Amino acid sequence: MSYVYLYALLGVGLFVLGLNALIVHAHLMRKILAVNVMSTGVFLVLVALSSRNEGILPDPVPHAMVITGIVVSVSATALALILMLKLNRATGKNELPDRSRD
Amino acid sequence: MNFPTGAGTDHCKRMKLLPMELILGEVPWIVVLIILPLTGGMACFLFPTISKSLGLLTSLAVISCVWGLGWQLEEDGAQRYAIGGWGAPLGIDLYADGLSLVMVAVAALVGLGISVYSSSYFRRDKANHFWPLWLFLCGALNALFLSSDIFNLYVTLELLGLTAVALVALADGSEALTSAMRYLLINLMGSLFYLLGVAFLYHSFGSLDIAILAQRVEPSPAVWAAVGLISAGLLLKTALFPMHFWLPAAHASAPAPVSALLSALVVKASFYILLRMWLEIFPIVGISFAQLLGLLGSAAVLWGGIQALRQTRLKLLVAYSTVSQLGYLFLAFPLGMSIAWKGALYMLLSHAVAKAAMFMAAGNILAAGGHDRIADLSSITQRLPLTLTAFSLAGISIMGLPPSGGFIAKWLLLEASIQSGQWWWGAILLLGGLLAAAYVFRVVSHVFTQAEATHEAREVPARMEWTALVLALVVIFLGVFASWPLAMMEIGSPFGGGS
Amino acid sequence: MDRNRWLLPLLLMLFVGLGYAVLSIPEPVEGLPKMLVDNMELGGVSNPVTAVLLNFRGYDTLLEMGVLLVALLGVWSLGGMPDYHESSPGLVLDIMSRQLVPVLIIVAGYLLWVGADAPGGAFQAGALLGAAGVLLLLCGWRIGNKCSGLPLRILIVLGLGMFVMAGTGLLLIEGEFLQYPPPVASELILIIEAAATLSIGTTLAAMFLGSRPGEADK
Amino acid sequence: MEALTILNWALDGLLGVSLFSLAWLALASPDIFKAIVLFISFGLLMALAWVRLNAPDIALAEAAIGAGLTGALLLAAFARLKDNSTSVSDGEEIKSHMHHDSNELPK
Repeated sequence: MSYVYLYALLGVGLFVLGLNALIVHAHLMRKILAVNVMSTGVFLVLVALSSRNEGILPDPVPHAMVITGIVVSVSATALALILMLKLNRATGKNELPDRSRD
Repeated sequence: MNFPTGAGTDHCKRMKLLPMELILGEVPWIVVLIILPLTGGMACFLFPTISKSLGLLTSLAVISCVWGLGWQLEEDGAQRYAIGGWGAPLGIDLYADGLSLVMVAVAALVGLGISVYSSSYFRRDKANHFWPLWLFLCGALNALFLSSDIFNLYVTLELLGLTAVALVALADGSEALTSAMRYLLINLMGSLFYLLGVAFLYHSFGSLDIAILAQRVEPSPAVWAAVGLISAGLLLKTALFPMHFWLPAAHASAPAPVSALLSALVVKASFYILLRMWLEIFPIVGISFAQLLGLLGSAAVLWGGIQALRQTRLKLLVAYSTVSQLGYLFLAFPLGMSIAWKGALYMLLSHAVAKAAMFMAAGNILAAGGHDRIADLSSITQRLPLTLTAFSLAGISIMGLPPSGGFIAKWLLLEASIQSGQWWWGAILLLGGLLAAAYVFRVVSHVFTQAEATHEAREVPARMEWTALVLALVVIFLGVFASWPLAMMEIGSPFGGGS
Repeated sequence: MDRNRWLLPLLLMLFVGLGYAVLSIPEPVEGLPKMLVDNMELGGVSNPVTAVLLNFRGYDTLLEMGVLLVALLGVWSLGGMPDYHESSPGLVLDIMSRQLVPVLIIVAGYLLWVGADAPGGAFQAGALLGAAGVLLLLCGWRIGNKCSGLPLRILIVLGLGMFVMAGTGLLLIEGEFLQYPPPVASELILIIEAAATLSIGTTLAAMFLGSRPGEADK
Repeated sequence: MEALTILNWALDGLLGVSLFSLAWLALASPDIFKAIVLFISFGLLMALAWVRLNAPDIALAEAAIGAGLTGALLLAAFARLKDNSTSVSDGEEIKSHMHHDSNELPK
């Protein structure tokens, strides 16, 4: 049952890819995309490991957790986008000013 | 140990229950504590015209619920409530013991102060947005302190983060928006680290409940990864030293009551989860990680104190003082004795109340003088005697001088560090106290100068000054009557028995 | 930039560490699914995911409806978004949306109903309603001024409000918060899911609009 | 039966590689609009991955919310972002906006 571990590793890869993009890129829209990719990676790990024991139906608890997580991440993204637009109207830039290690 | 309230006397017999005890005993206060703020928030959202009175009413009702819960816990010890009647591995459990009771009590007490303060702080249109968000934040805090399911903690953390960001962004101005944006990104990053840790723990041991995980956990690479991820996520949200860069800007640029609730409550929520995890699931982690946390804590104490000394604006000084005071909480990890945990919890308790009073005082000064540059505060401080008394009383607790809660906490931590032979943590405590004395006195010294009071300072509503003073007096009360809160912490022995 | 020089190896190390941890996850001693299967008939619905989402872990979903409501509160408190440009919708968009919106609403209703025993449920149906709302907003449709006040707010709060009311009602009757009595569980869950679908759809459409209807750009 | 497992492995590998490369391109593409479109296609392909992991509920949720609504929000925000910068009257703003776009590549 190792195709499950393939997807779990893919999830960890997406998590690290998103983390890298979140730290490296300055543009706020890209940071929001990076957060979404990170959350998709975490959900992939959650669901992939839930169907490890073949045969009986996959464990539904992670599935419920991921659906809750998807709705939470869409609401966080909506708030982040509106905050970015307000910030753009207020400062004219769409980056956080002093890009100390954020 | 008798609870010095009339109702909870030891020898009340079960048969002839007074009606009051009947009511107090039967009502599931643990659920009411979570549902009440949520309904209050919805009501404020539906009827914005009466949102102020609804908010105050809900804060008062939450205080009485905490009283009811305290009475119940005093009667029959730690309480576990299965939501939906399904029990731990399947459903979600709420768990209340001494530790969560103290946290909920602090949230309710400081929450009442913040509600009274902000009832006269916000103008009409801002108030319509403030009250629903604030009550949802209250509900998220109570849900977080009472839950014993690690995924449920993720959802409450997210609810807390979103409300806190929306409240910081209430203050218009590019500085507040920038810090709100950075705070939101940091929050989301921390929550995702925490969620990945939860995924590892769940798939290793098949359960999400803390109590069940505590029995099943044994060291394995997945558990080490989960410990690292969860600690990294929560330390990011608690703004421990290397990851504190987002806190000063967010806490200083937010409106005064919001920065009070951020410093007093929101930052402590992720520390509470780390403490709960550490006591139950992570004891297998070993000493090295605890020493690291202790080192980071002492670095936070020193760095925060030095930075606070160098600030030119009052709210930034108070925000850096939060960074430094949070360091004390982490000194308890390497000590690991039950006195040390009680000391850290008492420090958390008194810092929450003192810092809320300090930020309210800073808000009053800002409201009166229009600016908070420390250099020329003297003209404003002449006109605000109550606010400056509140600031200095709270400063006494931040410094850790005798009649205040801060002193009791530092005393417990000092005792633990001497008993366990790691005296250097005690040295950090004293050094931090000196730094705190320096930056508090730097502000208070402006009171003694004879600068003439400028005439154009605006009038500060009396309610805002009195709330700051009452909270500061509560900190002094915590110093004098220390036995009662310490007994409250003991219920359900969250820190393991022993001294 | 020097900062990126040591960032890449650090992240690669993180990836290898987490990857090794994932691969070495021990088999859980006794799977939760076994317990779940035994309680499934008490759950009221036969689709295991909906049962977990609304019955066994209903408290999570209650808080998560709170997160959705709070996000909308935050979006409205930031407010002042320029109203989505009022350009008259193109002919294609207008005709297509006239065909598509009714279909979306019917499919949402079907997803809500089928959620009890097949993949579907409140969130997927709510998302489809939200998509229908977005299509309408793109065509320049705006909610009438007279019902953009309290009625809209009631519709938004409906999901969380229904959940809390059901929970407290059951608390008074059954003695446990959110404990559905087995005989009537599936009907109760359907009512709560319907309310949740309505409020999720409205909330997602309102978040797309960006600012409270009526005061578009002060 | 041997052929089926090889086919399974090939399909999983293909899906995994394309998902990772889509995410990589979405996060590293110089133009913001292209990044958003790539992210939406990543969301849709993700729905396929959920079906492969026999999680149909999540596939529906991901397609409807993850790709659909999040994509709509991103595109609306991008359109408003463009309106913001062009609606500011003075030319300097437009020039600086162009300047921002040109040095988008991570330094």
